[in-house]
Amino acid sequence: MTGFIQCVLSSVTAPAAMIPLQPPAASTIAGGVDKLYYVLTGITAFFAVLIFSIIFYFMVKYRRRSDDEQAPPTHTSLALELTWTIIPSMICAVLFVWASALYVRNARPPAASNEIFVIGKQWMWHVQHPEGPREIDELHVPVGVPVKLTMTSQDVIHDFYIPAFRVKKDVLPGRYTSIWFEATETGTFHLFCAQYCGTNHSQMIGWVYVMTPTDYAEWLAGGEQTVSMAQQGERLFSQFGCGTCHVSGNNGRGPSLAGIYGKPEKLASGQTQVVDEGLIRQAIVNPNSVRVPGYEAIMPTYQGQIDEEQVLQLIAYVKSLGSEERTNGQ
Amino acid sequence: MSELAAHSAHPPGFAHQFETVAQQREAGKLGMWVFLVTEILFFGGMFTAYTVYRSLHLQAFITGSHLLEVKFGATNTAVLIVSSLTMAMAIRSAQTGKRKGQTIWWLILTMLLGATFLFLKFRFEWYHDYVDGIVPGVSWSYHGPYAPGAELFMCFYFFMTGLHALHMIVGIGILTVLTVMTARNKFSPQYYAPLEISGLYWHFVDIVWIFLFPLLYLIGGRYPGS
Amino acid sequence: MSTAIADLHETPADLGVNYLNANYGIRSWLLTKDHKRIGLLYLATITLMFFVGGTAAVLMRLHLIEPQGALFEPETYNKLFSTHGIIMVFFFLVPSIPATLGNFLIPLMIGARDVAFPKLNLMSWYIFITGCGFALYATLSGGVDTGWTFYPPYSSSFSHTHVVAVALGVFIAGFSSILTGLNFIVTIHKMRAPGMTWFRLPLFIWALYATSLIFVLGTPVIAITLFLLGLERILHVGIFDPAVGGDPLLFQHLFWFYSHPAVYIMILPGMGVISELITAFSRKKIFGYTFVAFSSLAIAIISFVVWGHHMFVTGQSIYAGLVFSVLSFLVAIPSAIKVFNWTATLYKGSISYEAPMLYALGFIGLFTIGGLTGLFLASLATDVHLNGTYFIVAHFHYIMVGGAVMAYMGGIHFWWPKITGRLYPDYWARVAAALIFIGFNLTFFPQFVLGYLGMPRRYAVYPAEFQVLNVMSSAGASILGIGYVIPLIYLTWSMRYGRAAGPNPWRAKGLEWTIPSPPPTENFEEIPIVTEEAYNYPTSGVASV
Amino acid sequence: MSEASGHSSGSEHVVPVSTYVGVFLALIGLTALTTGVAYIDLGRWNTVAALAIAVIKMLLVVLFFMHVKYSTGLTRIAILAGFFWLLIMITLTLSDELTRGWEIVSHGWSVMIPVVLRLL
Repeated sequence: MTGFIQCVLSSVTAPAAMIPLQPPAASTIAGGVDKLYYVLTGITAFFAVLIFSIIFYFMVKYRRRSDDEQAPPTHTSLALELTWTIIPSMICAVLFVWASALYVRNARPPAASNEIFVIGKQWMWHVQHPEGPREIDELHVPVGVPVKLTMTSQDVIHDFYIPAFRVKKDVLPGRYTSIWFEATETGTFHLFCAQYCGTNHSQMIGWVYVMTPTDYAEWLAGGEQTVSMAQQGERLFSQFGCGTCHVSGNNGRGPSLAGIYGKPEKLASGQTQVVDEGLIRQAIVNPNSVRVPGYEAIMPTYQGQIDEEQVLQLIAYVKSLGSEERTNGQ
Repeated sequence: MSELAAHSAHPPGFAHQFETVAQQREAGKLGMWVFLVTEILFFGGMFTAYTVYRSLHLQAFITGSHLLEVKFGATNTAVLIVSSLTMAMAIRSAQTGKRKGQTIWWLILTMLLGATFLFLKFRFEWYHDYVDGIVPGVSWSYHGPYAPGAELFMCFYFFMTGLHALHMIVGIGILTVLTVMTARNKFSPQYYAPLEISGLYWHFVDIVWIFLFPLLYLIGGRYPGS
Repeated sequence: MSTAIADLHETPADLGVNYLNANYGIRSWLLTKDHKRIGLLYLATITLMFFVGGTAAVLMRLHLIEPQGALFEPETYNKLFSTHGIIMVFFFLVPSIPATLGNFLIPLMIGARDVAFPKLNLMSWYIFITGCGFALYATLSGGVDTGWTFYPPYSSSFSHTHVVAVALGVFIAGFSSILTGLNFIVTIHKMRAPGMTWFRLPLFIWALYATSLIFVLGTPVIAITLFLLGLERILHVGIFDPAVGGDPLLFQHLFWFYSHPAVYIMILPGMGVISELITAFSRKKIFGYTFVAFSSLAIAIISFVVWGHHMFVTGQSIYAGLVFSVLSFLVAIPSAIKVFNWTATLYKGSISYEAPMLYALGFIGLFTIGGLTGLFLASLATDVHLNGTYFIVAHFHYIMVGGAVMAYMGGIHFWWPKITGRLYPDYWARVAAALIFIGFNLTFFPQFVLGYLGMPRRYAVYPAEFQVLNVMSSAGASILGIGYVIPLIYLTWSMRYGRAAGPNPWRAKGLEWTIPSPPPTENFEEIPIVTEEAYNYPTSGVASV
Repeated sequence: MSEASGHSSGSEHVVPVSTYVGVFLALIGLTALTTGVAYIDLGRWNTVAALAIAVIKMLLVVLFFMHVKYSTGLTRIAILAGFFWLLIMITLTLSDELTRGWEIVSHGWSVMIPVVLRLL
């Protein structure tokens, strides 16, 4: 309780500088979002002050002077009504276009992004770099390089939030979501879970370390784990016997996986889908739902036998098959 | 209450808050229609979920659908349609002031048809599903292709038909009350609003089934190779 | 009509035979079919729920004085904010104005003896307290920790608390909402007095009509959604569980299909109250009656197509996000129209500042801020940063507490003389109104800053740099708490000791002010014939309609 | 007994028995039809046919058994509102569920064009 009293005192006596008003802005996304935020704040302040001053003026000017005083009749005005319908509508239209364009830009990762994988589980963030290193509740990234995070959850819905970068996205079980950012300054920034996920939700936090590219390369090399995700995936591929059916060429009992990543694939359901992380994941946990025509529905589900981390490693392996085996095959 | 004396010769069932019998009647009907609108959205939540999953897992839903037997669905549809006719006839006979015995017989017939529906549903469908192990969460032993999606389909099958059956049971309860009221001469060609608005409810339950039948039993067709 | 009342300013020693003293005893209340008594039954119930939810809020704010948490384990804190949210939303705010003031006033305002279905009305209350019972049982026997949003798979498969009991309570209370809405719709359509055309209705009635539409069209969906959630939890089947191809976001869609319009269930009746208060205390006809009336309907309708703005960062499709964003901006327009029309009504008015008017002016200010900060959240790019932070908490408290609760308090004060026949001490009422306004702003304004800084909501512990703002917020909450207790005391006091109010202490317009306070059981000796529009000020000192 | 519509109590239109029986036969016929059609391979038109027949059956029940053909505009508005809101719920939910896989097609403002084109 003494802490409380001290705080009350300090919040009263301390200079305004003690109260932070702005989070650090440390990504290429932050600037644009902040600009929109300030314009919105300006609009809010303008209309709030406008309405407050008009009301205050009326309150004083038209205060009731005697108990029997009456007001003159009200005259309605279509012109006024239209004015305060149309002006807010136009402001809203401008805001919508601006905010949406910015959002779409912020949602689309540049083609040449570093990819890092994130798994949320109650109550920790598990991060895996393709080169091999893993970390918990920490994320090391290089400055000035676009980074794309592909995220999933092992249990409930989480949300990966880095305030300094102004990026946030729910992390869902059974699906991949992604965010991207390009850090603009080195330093240490908060990482929060922003979707309530149970008892220790508020402790599902961590730090993002933004490093110079050289420091980052050093850090990557310095980890104990030197086996890349694709290599780990390859190990799993043989461990689960995937290669028995998925052989290269068309003679296997399952379709060849070489070079399929990123290509559209026609499915037995009639739909055509691009083979991405989500589709490969689907093929592992619920194979029949994405069966390819010409192959029988014989693949068992691996749900329950394989965790999200291993799925990601297998995906990394399938992706790595892209160039190699295709050239071998040809 | 004194001013109520001014309205002389009120028929039975007239409530004090109304000014005229017509007002009361219209209020009752509007009330039931508004209630049915809430029912549309109540079932609608499930229909929305069903539509979403059906579009995401069409093949699995077809697989699940083929676990059901069309003959029971079709028979039950017919049973409900007959019951709608008898319900309409019950109201008509009250409306035209026929002998009350006639109204009672139409009502009893409607209830019997409702009971037939439930009997078919529970005895020949749900019970067999239980024995066959295609009841998610209770007895599930189906492991064919698309098993997870088919399980999702069966969830919807049981929730939707279960909710519908619950409405049928409530409907039969209401009909029982109406039968007793008719027997006690509560209704006349001037006052039969309870019959009328209960009829709306009964027809609504019929309509729900009219949609459930094709959505649950006939997805993706029943032709060979479907 | 004008013949009915002899002398309005006489203060009779006894209040005559009225709905309160027509008969006595607990049975006469528990079996009443009188809409006025049912309104009071709701008033008692939701006041209890308000203080239960409020206690949870005070404990939360006390806990957050220190970054590592001053009082509780995170588990307890999680239960506190869940209880606070569930009780306040489903058991206080949703029924607040409609079930108390709405029940009491709709028949009085439209010139009817009762609502269309009085028995159904009583049944709605019993359904409601059954729901309350489940919620309170769950709270007392260990609580629930899912947040008021019940998102699966946490709520269906992971939480070890009383999810089913609470969901059942909300499910049951939902039917009370549905039946109340149904009753109001039919009453407003079919029970209006002769001459009471749609465009002569008080705007409070328009607002409640719009609210009832949401009750009727939205509530069934939350009912079925919680029903599915309960079945998923009990039977361990997957409806929303991704393991069998279910989609947890589908729950969120169905949940917000109701729960976003539910925000307007809370604020629309408040807007109706404000239209009554502004006109009565400036003795002025409302500016732009038709615009205010139709904006209520517009809000009710548009509110159903904006729910996806709660899901911009949940993995919803970008395209759906764009659609929901533009629709969300759309709902701002009718709200803005209302604020401008209220302001214009004050122009050249004869404005007095009794407590209800203070609440009304406070409402306009706080609702304006609440509404404008909504633009930050309709804007996709800024929503990404602000979603799930304290900015959201601040925004919706400005709407729900700064808006809906202020209006509720204003309405209770305004119609208290009609309800009880007695006046409350205006001095204390003004003090309480001022305290609530100050305490509210101190509590919630710092939370906008906290949100922008990035502090996520629902955090039992938080980084130390957020402490100053949190302490400010907690200090404000204690003022706010005191502000809410004072009216409880003097209003209770006034029921016995307050001065007799007379039929129309504010010299306001409207049918409810033409009959004695408290009204007789049958409301009107003779059903009035309405010949003029609403708010037809200036009055001549004597109310005549 | 003559028709009761003349009564002051506002009793409504009495539907002739022949209408009821006609509607009933139509409903039974349509049930047979929808069942039969399911056994013919029409591709995706099977679903369309099943739903179209269900809608026709619903209309028959609503208009005749539920007397909407003889009722006020208010009743019709209420029913339409119910279905319209159901449509809102389904459409907007699907607008998310079915477009999640879509690529982000463009930068900047022009992103709105495909949205409008594809969703309208």
